[in-house]
Amino acid sequence: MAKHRGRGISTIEYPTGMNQNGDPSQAWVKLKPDGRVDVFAGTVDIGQGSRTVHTQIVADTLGVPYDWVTMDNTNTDSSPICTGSFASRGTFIGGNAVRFAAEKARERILDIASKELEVDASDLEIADGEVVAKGAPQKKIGIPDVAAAATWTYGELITGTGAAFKPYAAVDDDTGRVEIEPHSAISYAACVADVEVDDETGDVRVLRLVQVYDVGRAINPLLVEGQIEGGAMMGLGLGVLEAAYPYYPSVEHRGEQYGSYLAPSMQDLPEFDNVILENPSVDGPFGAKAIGEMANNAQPAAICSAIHDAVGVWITECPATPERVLRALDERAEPRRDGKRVVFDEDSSVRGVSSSGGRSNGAGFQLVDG
Amino acid sequence: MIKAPKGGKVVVKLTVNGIARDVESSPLTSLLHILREEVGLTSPKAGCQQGGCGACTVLVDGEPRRSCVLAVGGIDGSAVTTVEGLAPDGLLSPIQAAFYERYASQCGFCTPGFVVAGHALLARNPEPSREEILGALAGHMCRCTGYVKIVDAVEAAARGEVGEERVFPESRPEEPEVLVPGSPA
Amino acid sequence: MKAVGARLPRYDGLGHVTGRTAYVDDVRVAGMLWTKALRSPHHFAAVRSVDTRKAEELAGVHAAVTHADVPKNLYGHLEALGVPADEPLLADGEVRYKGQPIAAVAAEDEATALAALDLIEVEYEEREPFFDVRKAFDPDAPRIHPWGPVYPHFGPHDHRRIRKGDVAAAFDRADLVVQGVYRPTAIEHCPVEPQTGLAVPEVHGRLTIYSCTQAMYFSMGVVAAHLEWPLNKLKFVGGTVGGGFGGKVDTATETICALLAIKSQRPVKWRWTREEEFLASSTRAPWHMEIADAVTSDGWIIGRRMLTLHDAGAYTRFSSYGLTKHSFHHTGAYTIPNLDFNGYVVYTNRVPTTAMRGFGVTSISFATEMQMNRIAKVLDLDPWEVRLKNANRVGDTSANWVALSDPSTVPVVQAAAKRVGVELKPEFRLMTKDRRSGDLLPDHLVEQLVSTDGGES
Amino acid sequence: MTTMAHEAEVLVPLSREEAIEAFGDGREVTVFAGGTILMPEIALGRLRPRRALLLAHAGLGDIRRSGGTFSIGAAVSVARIAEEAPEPLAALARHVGDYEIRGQATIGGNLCAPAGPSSPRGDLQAALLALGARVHSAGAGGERVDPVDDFLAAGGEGRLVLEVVVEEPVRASAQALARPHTHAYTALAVACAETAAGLRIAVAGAGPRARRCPSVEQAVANGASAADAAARVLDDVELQDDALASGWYRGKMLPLLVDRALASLSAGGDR
Repeated sequence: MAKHRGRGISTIEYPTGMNQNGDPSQAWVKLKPDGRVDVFAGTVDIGQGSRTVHTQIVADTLGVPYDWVTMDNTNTDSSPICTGSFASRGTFIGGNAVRFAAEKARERILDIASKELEVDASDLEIADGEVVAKGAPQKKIGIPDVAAAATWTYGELITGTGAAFKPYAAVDDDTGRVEIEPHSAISYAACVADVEVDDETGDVRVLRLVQVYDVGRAINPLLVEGQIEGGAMMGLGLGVLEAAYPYYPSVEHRGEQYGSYLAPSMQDLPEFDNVILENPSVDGPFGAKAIGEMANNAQPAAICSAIHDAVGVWITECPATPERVLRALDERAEPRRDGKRVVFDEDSSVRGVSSSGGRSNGAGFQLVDG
Repeated sequence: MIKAPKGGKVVVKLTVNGIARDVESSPLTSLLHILREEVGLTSPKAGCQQGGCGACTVLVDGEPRRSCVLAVGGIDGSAVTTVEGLAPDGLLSPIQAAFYERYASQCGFCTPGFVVAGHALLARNPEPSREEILGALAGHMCRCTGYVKIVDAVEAAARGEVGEERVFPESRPEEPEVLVPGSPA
Repeated sequence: MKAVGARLPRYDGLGHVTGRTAYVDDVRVAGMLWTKALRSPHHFAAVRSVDTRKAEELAGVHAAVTHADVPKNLYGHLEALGVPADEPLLADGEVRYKGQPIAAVAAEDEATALAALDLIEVEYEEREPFFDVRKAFDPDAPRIHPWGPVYPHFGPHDHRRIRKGDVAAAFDRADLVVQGVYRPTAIEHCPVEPQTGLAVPEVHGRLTIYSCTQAMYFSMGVVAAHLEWPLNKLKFVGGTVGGGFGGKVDTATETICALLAIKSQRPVKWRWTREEEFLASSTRAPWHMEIADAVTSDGWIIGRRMLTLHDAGAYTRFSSYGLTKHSFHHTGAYTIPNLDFNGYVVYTNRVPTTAMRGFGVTSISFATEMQMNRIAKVLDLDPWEVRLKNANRVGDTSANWVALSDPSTVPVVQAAAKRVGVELKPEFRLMTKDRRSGDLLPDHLVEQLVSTDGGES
Repeated sequence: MTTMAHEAEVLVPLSREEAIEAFGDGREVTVFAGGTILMPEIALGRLRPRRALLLAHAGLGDIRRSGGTFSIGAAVSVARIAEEAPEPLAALARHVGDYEIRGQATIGGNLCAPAGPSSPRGDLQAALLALGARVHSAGAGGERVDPVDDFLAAGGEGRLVLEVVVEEPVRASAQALARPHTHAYTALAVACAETAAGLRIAVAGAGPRARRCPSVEQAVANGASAADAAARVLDDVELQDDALASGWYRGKMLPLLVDRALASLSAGGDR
């Protein structure tokens, strides 16, 4: 009767953007007469920080200070379409929309500046809110003056619109084959979980999570860490705590309050070690891929494998509740060996549970061993 | 004995963020409802109305309380403090500053409850251990941050490691819009 | 100073810590009514009649709606993608899960709205419910969905399938076949902000809808479809949401608020209780996955057969989308050249499932990674090495024949090993993600390369 | 006829006497102490009291101590119990809910708590049973003092709890099964107390109501080993499934917790 330590690992990949694409995001950018920037995009900030990330992307694309930029994502009258904040698409697709819009506005800024400086637009660059002639730093004009000139001299609005879109990827229903990439990018991650298992109570404590994420480019590392940590706690809940149906497939005894639905609390907090790898994407904003959704995918398998490492039982039905761990320790089930087949978890398979072996009058499931 | 006849109301005296108020209400009405719908302070959130998430937490006579399960008739004469009342206008309390600087807030919905509870913790225990922080805030639900940066922020505030965001910088013209970011109104 | 790459605080962070950020529930509009919904007490039942007259007569009640008030009641989230509609906004003739909305009322306050629900008369005829996806085709399984036990609209098939390479040959060649069953369960999204909507009638017949949706245009499309309205009659206001995690891709409150606002000509708010969130809101889907892998004794995975049962709950919502995404990623971060995948969306009498963080892939990440660790154990090999060996490489093709341009499986595994002080053998420590060659291009991996690389490799 | 929460007649007594008078025979009276259990029921419209009694200002919030005797007012908060009450009461109080809830919930409310819909309630009841607490209550027939065993058996119907009296035990110990999560509930609680009346052991959370464990007490009296005595606990309780744990798991854990509690007791008990 003791507590046992164990370690488990997992590696995952996750796509950016709606599966099979076809999910537009659009934006528009305009300059106020003093050069300050308004951005209109419909991307919803659900806490992931798209407002912050989009503001950073626009600031650097235009070459103006971050706090010159105002982000308006508040309504559908002023904002063009954004398919939504899901499918880990906010930074890549929503970010590309505001980036493209800012690039167009940047071209207009250079056009006006080139008239004011009498320098060809292609010989101009923008930094820190100023348009400067390449190789002639004394020849420059502030973007506030460019915007003023546009407004009061040329009677123009400096603006730009952007639309990020990848066409729908049809799938062959017979083979699942697609002809074009059904996503915008793919992010990768690896997770190492250290756990402690009490073989008397079956209680599992996650002690440490070491996680490596390739996010392409971290537009804001602080926000990326926020996704890694927040996602990991959700993955921990998935792995050891949470169940909407505690006796699934039964619907009995559902928790109707936080007291009886076991969402992770501060007291479940393991030690964290986050590593961000930057392997830039080709066409994401500043090389970004995505992080949001995948952040809760790696932990359950790492944790359940760590449980096996600790006490030698495979928990393959999540969450690994104390009861499931204790039952597994009682049963100590071994796989059935049949020739070269090594068959685990037979009792919970379709064949093991269904009265018809998953088939009736012609129709039915195609079993993996059938 | 205070009596509210069938369907009747009584006057409950509260001092909310330093301002004395006579609230006319059934004594059974929750403090959360009074603050949100009568007083017009929307920082306490109706996250669960079961006393379970902490998003409605406010200070009652200095102690953090779940305003959703607190019948207003039971706190007659009390002083109530919400996150709006933690610091003078334009200033942030250390715990607010730490939450802002350390990214202890993502969607922000749970933040006022955490901030108020953290503020109370530091008031009664200026140098809490990590265990004491977990013990004091464990009843607060945050689904976004994974709590890591929340604990960091409380520890930082306790150590006084907070920067100039304690004052809203005047140098930033967009700042007033930051005060009501993405306000649907 | 460059903004990109900087650890800048949140744009809206000061609003959050001062309590000034305004969420839907914080919007104040004069004359606002509160909504409550009558929900099914049964998992599965015929609804013989719904009578809201007494409720509408209760003092303080301004409007009640049932399916009869909805111009287009039956709706499918994926109709645009050719997925037929199967879910009513308000139950019509039958309820297929406990908590399904049947009618809704708008009243001066929540207590009055709740009291009004008691006055709605509904005649039910209970039916035997169904809950275990594995028994969907059993002869005695109750029929609960007009489409049958499973979603039948994957082109000509009643399941999503992946066919790649020659799986039979791979299983013949295999030294071992490792087979397991993986069942991650349903969880709640649990954002601290519950589903909340507010519909405000404007002049010229417009509606302003304050919404906590994760997708304003998507939800505006849902409301417009139910109302059969053009988009210019609607204005969605949102963009600031108290957590979503996928659950707020459902358009849970907006349409019913709109119907009640139109009927009462008053602003109408619906804020779900936490109990509704836990018992009546959509969940992450429970999954049942059976994997059989053909492996060689030196740790190559040369073929995979897989059966996935996706417990959709009572209606389709995004399930067929999620299962297709699941099928595209069912080899995880590895290259397995011979595949036979069959996935089914199975109906049960539980709350409809919906998108949640990692939709369709969280399940396969669990199954694949547990399977990888089991394979390593059965073969007595190092789980790090088995991963690196089978890792996606530049030029490899995915389950659906997409050439992978720049997969990072190798670098992330190496970085994780380094971080926890695991000494990899030189050939694995020095391995790159680059195009396969030499020992890392065994016969069984040639064809999946060639067929997309015009014979380059 | 449909009534609504805000239609209730609400009485806020300002003294013990007023509370007793206002409660009367208790018919159709709903008593609010901390409100942590009843206020959500009102918000959900499931509780629509005709008459409500708020105890907050009724002067029932004191702990009076004379020698080894603690008289704990019904409205004393669980937080104060955790600080000031004798073991095993204090130990179990520390497991209740979370910081804010402990500050609001009261011993009277915990004593009268009905079984929760999806998780146990009233985890202090085990400690009160172990301590042989006496419950002072008012209602039809006037004031009364009952052993907590009888009070719980009767379910507290028609009684207004005024105070709970416990004697400081010679030795005491407690064990609780709690999985950390937001707003945690105790899935299973065991309390042991050795008083002048002898050793009493009780369990909360195993079934709908807290229970004494006579079989275990008997076994200990007969000199059985802690492990053997603990195994008998399953004769004393009915095990239930709920959202937190199954009856099967509770059955596995209960002897373990009783064993640990007895072991800790013989080692001198909790301090």
